[in-house]
Amino acid sequence: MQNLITFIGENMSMIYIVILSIFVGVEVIGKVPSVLHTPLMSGANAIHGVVIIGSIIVMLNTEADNILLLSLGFIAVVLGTLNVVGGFVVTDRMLEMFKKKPKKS
Amino acid sequence: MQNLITFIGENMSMIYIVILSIFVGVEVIGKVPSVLHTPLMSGANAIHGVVIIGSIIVMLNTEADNILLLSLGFIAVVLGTLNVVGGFVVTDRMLEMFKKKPKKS
Amino acid sequence: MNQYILEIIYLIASVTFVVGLKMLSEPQSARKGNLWAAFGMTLAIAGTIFLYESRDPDTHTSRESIKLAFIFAGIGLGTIIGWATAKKVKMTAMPELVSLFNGMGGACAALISLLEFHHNVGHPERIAVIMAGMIIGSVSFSGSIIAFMKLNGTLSKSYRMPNYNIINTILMLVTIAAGIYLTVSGTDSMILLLLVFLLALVYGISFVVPIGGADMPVVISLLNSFTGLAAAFGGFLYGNQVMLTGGILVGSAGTLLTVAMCRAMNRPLYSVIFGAFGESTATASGGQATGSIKDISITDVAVLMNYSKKVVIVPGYGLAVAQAQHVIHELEELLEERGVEVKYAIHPVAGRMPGHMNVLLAESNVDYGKLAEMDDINPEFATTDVVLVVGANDVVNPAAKTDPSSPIYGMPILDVENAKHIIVNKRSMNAGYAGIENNLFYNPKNNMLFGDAKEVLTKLVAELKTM
Amino acid sequence: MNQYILEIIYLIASVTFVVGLKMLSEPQSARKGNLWAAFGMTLAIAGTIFLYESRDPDTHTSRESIKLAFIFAGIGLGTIIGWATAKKVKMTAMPELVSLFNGMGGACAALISLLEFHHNVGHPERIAVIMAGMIIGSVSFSGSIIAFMKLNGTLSKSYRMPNYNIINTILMLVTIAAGIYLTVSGTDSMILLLLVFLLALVYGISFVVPIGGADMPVVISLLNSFTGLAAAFGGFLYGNQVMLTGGILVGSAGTLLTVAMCRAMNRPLYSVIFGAFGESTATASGGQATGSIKDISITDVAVLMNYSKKVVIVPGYGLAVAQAQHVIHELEELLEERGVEVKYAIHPVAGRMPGHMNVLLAESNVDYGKLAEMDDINPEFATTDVVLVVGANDVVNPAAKTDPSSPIYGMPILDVENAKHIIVNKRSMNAGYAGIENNLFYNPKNNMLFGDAKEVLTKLVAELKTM
Ligand SMILES: NC(=O)c1ccc[n+]([C@@H]2O[C@H](COP(=O)([O-])OP(=O)(O)OC[C@H]3O[C@@H](n4cnc5c(N)ncnc54)[C@H](OP(=O)(O)O)[C@@H]3O)[C@@H](O)[C@H]2O)c1
Ligand SMILES: NC(=O)c1ccc[n+]([C@@H]2O[C@H](COP(=O)([O-])OP(=O)(O)OC[C@H]3O[C@@H](n4cnc5c(N)ncnc54)[C@H](OP(=O)(O)O)[C@@H]3O)[C@@H](O)[C@H]2O)c1
Repeated sequence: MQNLITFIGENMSMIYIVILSIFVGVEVIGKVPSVLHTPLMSGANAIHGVVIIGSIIVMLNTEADNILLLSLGFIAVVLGTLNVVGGFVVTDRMLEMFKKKPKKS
Repeated sequence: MQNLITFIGENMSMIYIVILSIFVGVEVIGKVPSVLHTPLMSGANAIHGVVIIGSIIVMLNTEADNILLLSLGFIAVVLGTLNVVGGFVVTDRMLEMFKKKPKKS
Repeated sequence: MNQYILEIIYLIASVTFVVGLKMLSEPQSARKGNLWAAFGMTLAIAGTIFLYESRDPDTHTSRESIKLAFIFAGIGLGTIIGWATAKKVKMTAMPELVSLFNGMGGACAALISLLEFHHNVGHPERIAVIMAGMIIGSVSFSGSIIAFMKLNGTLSKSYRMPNYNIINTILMLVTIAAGIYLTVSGTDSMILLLLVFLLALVYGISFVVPIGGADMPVVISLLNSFTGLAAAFGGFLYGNQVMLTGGILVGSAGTLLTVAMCRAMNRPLYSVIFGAFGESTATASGGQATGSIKDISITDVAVLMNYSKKVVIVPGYGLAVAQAQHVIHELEELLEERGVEVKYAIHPVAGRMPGHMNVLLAESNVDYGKLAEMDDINPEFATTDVVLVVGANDVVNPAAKTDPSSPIYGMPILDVENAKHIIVNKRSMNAGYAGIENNLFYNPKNNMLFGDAKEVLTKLVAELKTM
Repeated sequence: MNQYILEIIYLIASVTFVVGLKMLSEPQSARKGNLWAAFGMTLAIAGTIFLYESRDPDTHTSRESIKLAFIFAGIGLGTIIGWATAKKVKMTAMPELVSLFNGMGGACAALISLLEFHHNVGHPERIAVIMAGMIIGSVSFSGSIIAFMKLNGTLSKSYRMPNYNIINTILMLVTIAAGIYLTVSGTDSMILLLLVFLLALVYGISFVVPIGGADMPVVISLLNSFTGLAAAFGGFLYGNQVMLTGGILVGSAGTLLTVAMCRAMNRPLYSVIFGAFGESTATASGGQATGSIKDISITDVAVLMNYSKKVVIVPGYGLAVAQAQHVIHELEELLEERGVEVKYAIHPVAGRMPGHMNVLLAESNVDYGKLAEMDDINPEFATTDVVLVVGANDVVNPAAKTDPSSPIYGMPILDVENAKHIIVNKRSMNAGYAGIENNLFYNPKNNMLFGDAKEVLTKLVAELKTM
């Protein structure tokens, strides 16, 4: 119990950021029209590709001669990039189609 | 410039909290029906009464024999309490009236 | 350890603030939201009193009984006064009370800054935060007091110096400059500090004084978000996250609310603050008002109503001014007894604050089910026999629909013109809040019933009783 | 200093994520929102490559050219493949692609955790975070791949072991227990680590396999928020705020979106995950279907349409299955040439993913103005001569309105019954997604045009051309 409280206390800012982000995430979505569900999902999908930053950090922190780690990190970077680039591009293509006529809102 | 960047960097968590809180504040209000403008204003008014915590901290941190500071702090505590208690009570009274019939939404 | 528990308490309080605000913005949950926020606040205050420890090694936190006595005495006193005032005040005086409480919060923030100044000299970043808190808190304080006095009638006119906008801007800049000077120079001058404090107070006064009394709800909302900001600066100073989140939340929500209020009355914010539309354009627009107006006698109105099937009452600012909410309720009950269907048509910005009419009519115990919102009642006017407009003007002005040059053009209005008969009660042909003519009065269907709302309605009720 | 600049870049990126998501949820701004988020992401990635420095004194950050080469090669390769796949894929295959990309993100998170494990042994709180990231990332990875295979048809059936819900729950608990063991025991065992990894992968598979293909959009949305969570754990591990905010944002927005999707199809989330409504209740409900069904020949349909004033086409899942979007467009153009007014009625959950019909018809260049949303088209059916239902079933099932015991009761439907003639094209009398009978087919106004949508429509177009 004591440990838990200390842990929470020490990471308070992080916890605030997490809780506020949850609120923002929930509120920001609010009432999406259901046609936008798929593009929104796809856009959100691209955003969690931010995990690629973790793979870059892994690589920057390993020794330059550890080829095994570098190769695995390389794979992680490729996977993350796929998530980011593919995600944003496919979302853009979807949304392009919803734009044919300005009339539609 | 360098100072500014250092300052910002050192207070990054605070800045995140501020920015996320701004988003939450804006989103949470969203589309309030205009009948609720006054109670909402009044409720928000009560919430900023949280400034009373500052006046309590001032008092806890002064010497016990500094009567001038204590008196001024006392005034601050009274003012802050007025804001908090008056704010919440008046909001509650306003909202009570909007409740007469459940039919109303 | 205690410090960490306190931080967790603060976290919980912050969450209740967010959730409370969210709930406050929806009618079903509003009241509970207020209670949640109050609960979180109580937690945070109690936690601070018992668990707070300064993290700064130079300051020493202690809990001598004299200090605790002072604190509890302050809280006790504030609670008694605040509770009693809030409970006793009349419904119609609530906006001014909100303004007063807001001013208290601003004063509290300013006072904290004053007290923290001396022993933080030498830390420019802290002095900057202290200055910001003090200036904003003071402006909020004095501005709120002026708004309070305007609303309760102590200060009924809006005084305007020539070029007051320029003078105000200069005053503001001087205040800020003095604050910056204190920050960067690092001087520990109490006199200078008090000077900045004074300047900020004066600015608060000169900021609100020129604004018309009718715009006070918007001003209060703005000052409300100022106080939020001041509280947030306090949070920065102490590294206190509940003050920070609470303050910023109110600051941002309050700003949005201010904008929403302006939008509901179809006026941009800058014209509320800098403009003079209430006065300068008065009866300027609307020169197209032509035709003749018809008077009607109280007896005729009584007859007309007595034999109607459906009567809709449109209350406005004049009803509040005349304090006629009880008589109108009596009239409504009398008509209902005679088998007439009576409803109230509530325009969202009727009166001088949002929800004004709801609050006013609730005070005289009008059944909530009889209050119809604009969108619900508008289609019903076509089947209405008599519309009785009591002290309303702008909210039934057809210029909002027909005249693009009108300052209220675009604001949705109550479509009273669709009813069979229209009766308008007001004291004269004077304009309402927007200061423009109203063509409705020249409508062939329309009859004017001049006089103070309370007097006229009292006579009307008496007349009806004889029938 | 560099570190601070990087933090500011991260802050900017976080803000673009929030703003981007916000804009993505409104049709007018959606596309720009996506670009904003992409811009922020690019900033954050570039900033990390050039400015990142570890804050942990034990780890040494360096930028030897071989490392940079690996990084840039990875990014280059990923960009080329990702871009090309996303650009080349057919519109109808987009949902499975989203699933695939989501899986990549999950795999990336899991891989990071695998690599970080070894040198963090001894810091239980870090190992806990690493375990959480690895398990969630792996589940998301293998689950997404299964969802991908289900959607593209590689894995068309849903295999169900008896008591699969219990087995799955046990599997999940074992995985978590193993993760906790690694955390608290502090062992540095690569084998155990790989075992947890494997368990999580297996759980991901066994979690998705029993769920029907039609529920995949909901599952993908859920796995999407899982990956968000995994990214957020990465953010915890590195104290990296952009990973944290980005991940949490997607996690919470994704969860809400999952719920919203379920709500749009009128099904609770738990029944998607644990329930088997697609299979078990198949044709159970709806025993009240009585009366006879009428067939109609292609020639008759052609004549009927040719002499109509207004035809409304209701596309459904069957249209997508038959890949008949181009023929239907041809039919529409032919009718328009002959002076018939043609519109498409788009139900919000027609097909198998939200917006499915919009995407499908956009692919064959149908004019966007011809697509009418449910609320807009419903009043128009009364003036419609012929409704052509192509491969739709549930979205025109009157049981949603009339039969409270029906699983789709309460879902808004297209009121095709108000039209003069109804023609339904499908291959058999089989049920649709919800697995229930459709009384519409027994409606006296209704005629069945059996056959594969593409074949039937092709013949219909040919027939029409001869007239
Ligand atoms: N609700 C809000 O939040 C809010 C806030 C600020 C401003 N406003 C603005 O206020 C206006 C509200 O419209 P409204 O129609 O309610 O009021 P209004 O347009 O201001 O008109 C009120 C009318 O009441 C009459 N009146 C005054 N005292 C009276 C008395 N004792 N007995 C009978 N009549 C009396 C006045 O005419 P005589 O002098 O001839 O009697 C006046 O024309 C809108 O323009 C709105 O934008 C609203
Ligand atoms: N849009 C979404 O987000 C989403 C996601 C998941 C689930 N759903 C659910 O999916 C359903 C959508 O309704 P819907 O009306 O579009 O589809 P549906 O109710 O699933 O019916 C599709 C019909 O198409 C027919 N069909 C299949 N292949 C065909 C072909 N090649 N040619 C002609 N007809 C063919 C089938 O009948 P035969 O076998 O007799 O031909 C079937 O009855 C709703 O229940 C919805 O809740 C929607």
